[in-house]
Amino acid sequence: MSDATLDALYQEVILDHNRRPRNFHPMPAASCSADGKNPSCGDQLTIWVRVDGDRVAELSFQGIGCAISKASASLLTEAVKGKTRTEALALYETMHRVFTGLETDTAVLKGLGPLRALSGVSKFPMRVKCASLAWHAFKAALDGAGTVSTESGAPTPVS
Amino acid sequence: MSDATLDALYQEVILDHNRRPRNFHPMPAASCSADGKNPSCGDQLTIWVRVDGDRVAELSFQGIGCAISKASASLLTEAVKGKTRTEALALYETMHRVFTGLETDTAVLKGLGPLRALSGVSKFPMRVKCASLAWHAFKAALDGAGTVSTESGAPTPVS
Amino acid sequence: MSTGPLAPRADFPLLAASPDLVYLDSAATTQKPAVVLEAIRRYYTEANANPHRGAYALAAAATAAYETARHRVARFLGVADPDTLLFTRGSTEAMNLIATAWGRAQVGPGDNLVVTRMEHHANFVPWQQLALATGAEFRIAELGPAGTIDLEHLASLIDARTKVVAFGHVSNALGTIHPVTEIVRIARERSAGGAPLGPGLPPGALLVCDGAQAVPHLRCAVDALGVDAYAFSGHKIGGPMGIGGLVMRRGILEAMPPYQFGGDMIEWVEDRTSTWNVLPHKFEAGTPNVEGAVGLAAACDYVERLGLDAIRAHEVALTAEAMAALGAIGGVTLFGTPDATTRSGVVSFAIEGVHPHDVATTLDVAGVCVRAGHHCAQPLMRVMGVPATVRASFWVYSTSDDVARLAQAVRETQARFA
Amino acid sequence: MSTGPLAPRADFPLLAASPDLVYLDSAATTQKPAVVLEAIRRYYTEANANPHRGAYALAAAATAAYETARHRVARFLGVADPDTLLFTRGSTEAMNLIATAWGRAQVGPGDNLVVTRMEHHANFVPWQQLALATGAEFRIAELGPAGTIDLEHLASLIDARTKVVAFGHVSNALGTIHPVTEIVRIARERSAGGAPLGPGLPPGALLVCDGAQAVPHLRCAVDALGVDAYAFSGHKIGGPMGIGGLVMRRGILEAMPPYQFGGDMIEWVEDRTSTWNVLPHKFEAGTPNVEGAVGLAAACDYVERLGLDAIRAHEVALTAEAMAALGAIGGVTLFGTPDATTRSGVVSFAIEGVHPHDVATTLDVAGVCVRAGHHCAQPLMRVMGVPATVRASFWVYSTSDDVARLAQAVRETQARFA
Ligand SMILES: Cc1ncc(COP(=O)(O)O)c(C=O)c1O
Ligand SMILES: Cc1ncc(COP(=O)(O)O)c(C=O)c1O
Repeated sequence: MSDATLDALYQEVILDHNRRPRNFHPMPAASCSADGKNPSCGDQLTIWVRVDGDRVAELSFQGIGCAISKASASLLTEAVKGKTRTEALALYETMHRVFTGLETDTAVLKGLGPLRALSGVSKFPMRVKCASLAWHAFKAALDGAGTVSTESGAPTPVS
Repeated sequence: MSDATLDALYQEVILDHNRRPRNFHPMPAASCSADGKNPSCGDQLTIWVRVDGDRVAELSFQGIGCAISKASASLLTEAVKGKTRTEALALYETMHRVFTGLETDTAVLKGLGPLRALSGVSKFPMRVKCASLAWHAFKAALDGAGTVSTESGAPTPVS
Repeated sequence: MSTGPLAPRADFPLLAASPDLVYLDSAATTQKPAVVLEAIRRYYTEANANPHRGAYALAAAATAAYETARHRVARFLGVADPDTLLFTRGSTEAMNLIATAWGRAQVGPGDNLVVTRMEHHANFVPWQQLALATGAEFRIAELGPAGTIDLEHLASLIDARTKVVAFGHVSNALGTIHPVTEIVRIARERSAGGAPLGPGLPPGALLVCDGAQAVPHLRCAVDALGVDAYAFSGHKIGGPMGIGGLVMRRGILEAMPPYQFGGDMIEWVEDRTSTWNVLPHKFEAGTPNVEGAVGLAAACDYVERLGLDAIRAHEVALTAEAMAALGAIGGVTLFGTPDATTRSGVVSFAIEGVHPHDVATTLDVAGVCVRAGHHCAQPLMRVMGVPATVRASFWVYSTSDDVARLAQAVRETQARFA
Repeated sequence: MSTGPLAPRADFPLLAASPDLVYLDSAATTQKPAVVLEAIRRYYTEANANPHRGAYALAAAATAAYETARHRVARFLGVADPDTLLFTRGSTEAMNLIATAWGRAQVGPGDNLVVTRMEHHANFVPWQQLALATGAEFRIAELGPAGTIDLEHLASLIDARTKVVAFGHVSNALGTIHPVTEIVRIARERSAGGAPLGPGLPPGALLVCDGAQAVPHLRCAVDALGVDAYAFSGHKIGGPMGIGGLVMRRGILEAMPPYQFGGDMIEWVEDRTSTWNVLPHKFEAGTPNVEGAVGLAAACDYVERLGLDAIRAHEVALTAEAMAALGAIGGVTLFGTPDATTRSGVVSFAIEGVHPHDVATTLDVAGVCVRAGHHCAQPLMRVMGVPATVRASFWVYSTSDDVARLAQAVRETQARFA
């Protein structure tokens, strides 16, 4: 594995969101929230969502985790904001394909904007669950599930 | 392994005692008796001993088992008869050395008489316990132990 | 009529090194193809690390090797959901896993556990001891004619309080292939008055099938068999020792308490309590036997390349030959069903007047390895009225020559003991 | 100051094939010397059969291979009576064997079980769950200064109702070598009011020592340690995966009920009850992992040839170097005792502002394999106040170059995340 692959994982966008996570605070007025846990890493985060009609109006998160999981959560809170529920769930699906390297359509990848920075994780199978943790938690919040553990929903056979 | 080794195991003496075991009957007047079991073979035999003062006056046995265990029991009942307790126990020790190939002193081997036919077993480690079953039972009878299982007292690490 | 080897002898280093050896104890353990030994060596040379635990590439390779092996073995066994395939040391541990984790939680006084007279100790003693420990009743389905289980008697033992029906797929002592579908139907019907085995699962008894002697010889579509649990051993199918598995319904595994505790199987360990990882990890505490899994997967590849239908045809032919050859010798008694097509490659027999252990030793000196003993089936030997039998068993490397050498050695043995 | 490899890299096929790889995760699992792989191949080529069961010469060879391996490993561990060495899958199974077979029979409400804060989940969760299952109290001895166990606190937890005191020999998370003799003295004294462990045995608690991290690094004279049970894993000492062992006092093993039921461990199987085989077979149900035992014995040969004193000196030197090199980097925190002579070859650390998993990934790309995580010691991580640490661990093939590459990669990681 080369330094270039590592550069692709830890892109400046990721490092920046790791250093200064956006929307990093609790949200008392949230419509729903969920905890995400990654037992084998010790990562834990909470994601809060304020839904307004059919739209995801606002998101925030807090927790501890590696750069990948923190940046992924931070990017999520910005990217999903303002989307309809359907759009948000479609993006959740897309991101899973991105993390696992299944999304190869360059048009789709380009359309992701800053989220595309997370695609570098697909070369690191052991880190996929770091990237997907916040997304699992977001979906769990929308579904009213409360808690989610990456050991369960992991999209790769490698949990 | 050669046919000669097999001939040494199944000597005519052995085959004869297998076909026509001597002293093959219960002994109502016995002073003591013991059961010998060899669970992994399914062998089971009972040995009866009549002690007269310090002497082993008479022995008999019954049971099911392979040619080696039957011949060994049959030969035992003849060889031990008339010996003192001390002589009998010394013979028990000698026979263990014979079965496991540790007894190499030709004078001792010659002194064994027909029992020497049992020395062929030392080349067959998995059969040593067949040869020693009756001897264990005989000792258990003298000791008043009642039952003995070759899985326990086996003289080789290979039980 | 002559049957050559299905797999070249050269594929098996031990057989290649001993060209005169007639190995007829494959039901105890098979010889290993070179590809399995090579897979083990390759794993340790290219991918060895502790799986599931490291973030580095080598650990990812070890994890992939282990989980890919699980997928491979699951596919071989016709198991759609690989997470319901737990790796164990072998069939024995698989049965004990069920008896400990499921049994201790589910079985109590007034319940009963049903096994058959033909079970291997591994599928007999765990249930006998579970019954003794929980106060349940232990019931044994007796034999029908010629090496079969009496299905009517079996049916009569099963009721709404039956918690386990444990039966073999193929008998290791007699080679009988049991009618699993029929047994499942009977057991489901008779135990239907019991509680469901779990949400969305059938009611009644847990149906446990011991596949140790089936997996090497038959196409075992485990999902399609309709049982709740299926056990097997890797070393009986060309794989390494120390690996085997248990396939069990997801709903039951998820509801069941764990079996062993330690690394990998936990989610969170608090001071007072713990929570468990998802399947299959919940049931695999500690560093797994990656080598074993990789070797077993290579064995599955090898066997599938030979073809399970070809293996079956090969073994039926050899079994028929052996039964004919031995049956033609006066003083030889054959045990089990007379029809080679209803048995796997196992022929159990006795020679009048010669104890099985003497037979095994004499045959051994003639270069023919057979097993003499109770075959870990003392309850069966007892009702058969024999202390032991001689058993010859075949696998892919066995040939008509082996059968001829066996028959010849049997005749020589008779001559020696005449 | 420069420490070369104690064992040539060429001895280890994986390391030989990847000359640039810096493998610093030997505490998770070691790389395997070629002699171990060769012993496995040789076993399958020359002696493979099901041991204990066959009367033929090949089966005798397999039995001899297995039992000779047991003798070899016992000698390596300073165990005089080889029959008190049971082969298990590894340390995890060893602990679970005790908790299941001995614990379920011996522990009840009002009793208590004592562990330490530093235990691996394998020596923590089985006792926690045994306590929950039996109504016993579960007690945790807390930490003293810098990576030690507070022995006074430990003493205060032990009393006449203490049934088990479970402690590690060496911590896998911090490398601390615990004062086993001192712990044994304290535990015997404090629990002396309890019932004897068996005829002729000391009274009080069962002293269970987890030797998984000690056996590869220290001369472990197990009989002389004075504990009642000692567990270890073969894969951490150059042996294959899937094998390890439990040493336990004969009197306790003989009085204990069996652990798993099946072939080899029985004496007689009657319809309603069974009796058990003698030690060690009573605790080894089913076909044993002969390959694993043979491989482990070869690993013991290899390690003894290197010399345990030489291994110890080698690891102390590397640990001191690593602590010096990493300690000199600003922003790096070292965990555990500051004295390299009181720890095994394990260095746990953190880099300020960089999560351990990001450290592990960055180091991996630089060719340095380290472990990041909770090291199966969540209860310890919790009181240390960290979610995870980075751990570098050494064995016989590690060198000063490896340490230098580690330190360099740590500096590069800091630069990337600055
Ligand atoms: C201290 C300690 N105990 C127990 C274990 C468990 O060993 P295994 O996973 O080989 O069963 C390990 C290793 O993982 C360990 O480091
Ligand atoms: C029918 C049957 N069940 C169970 C077993 C036990 O398998 P293992 O010894 O591999 O655990 C065997 C083989 O010994 C067997 O033949």
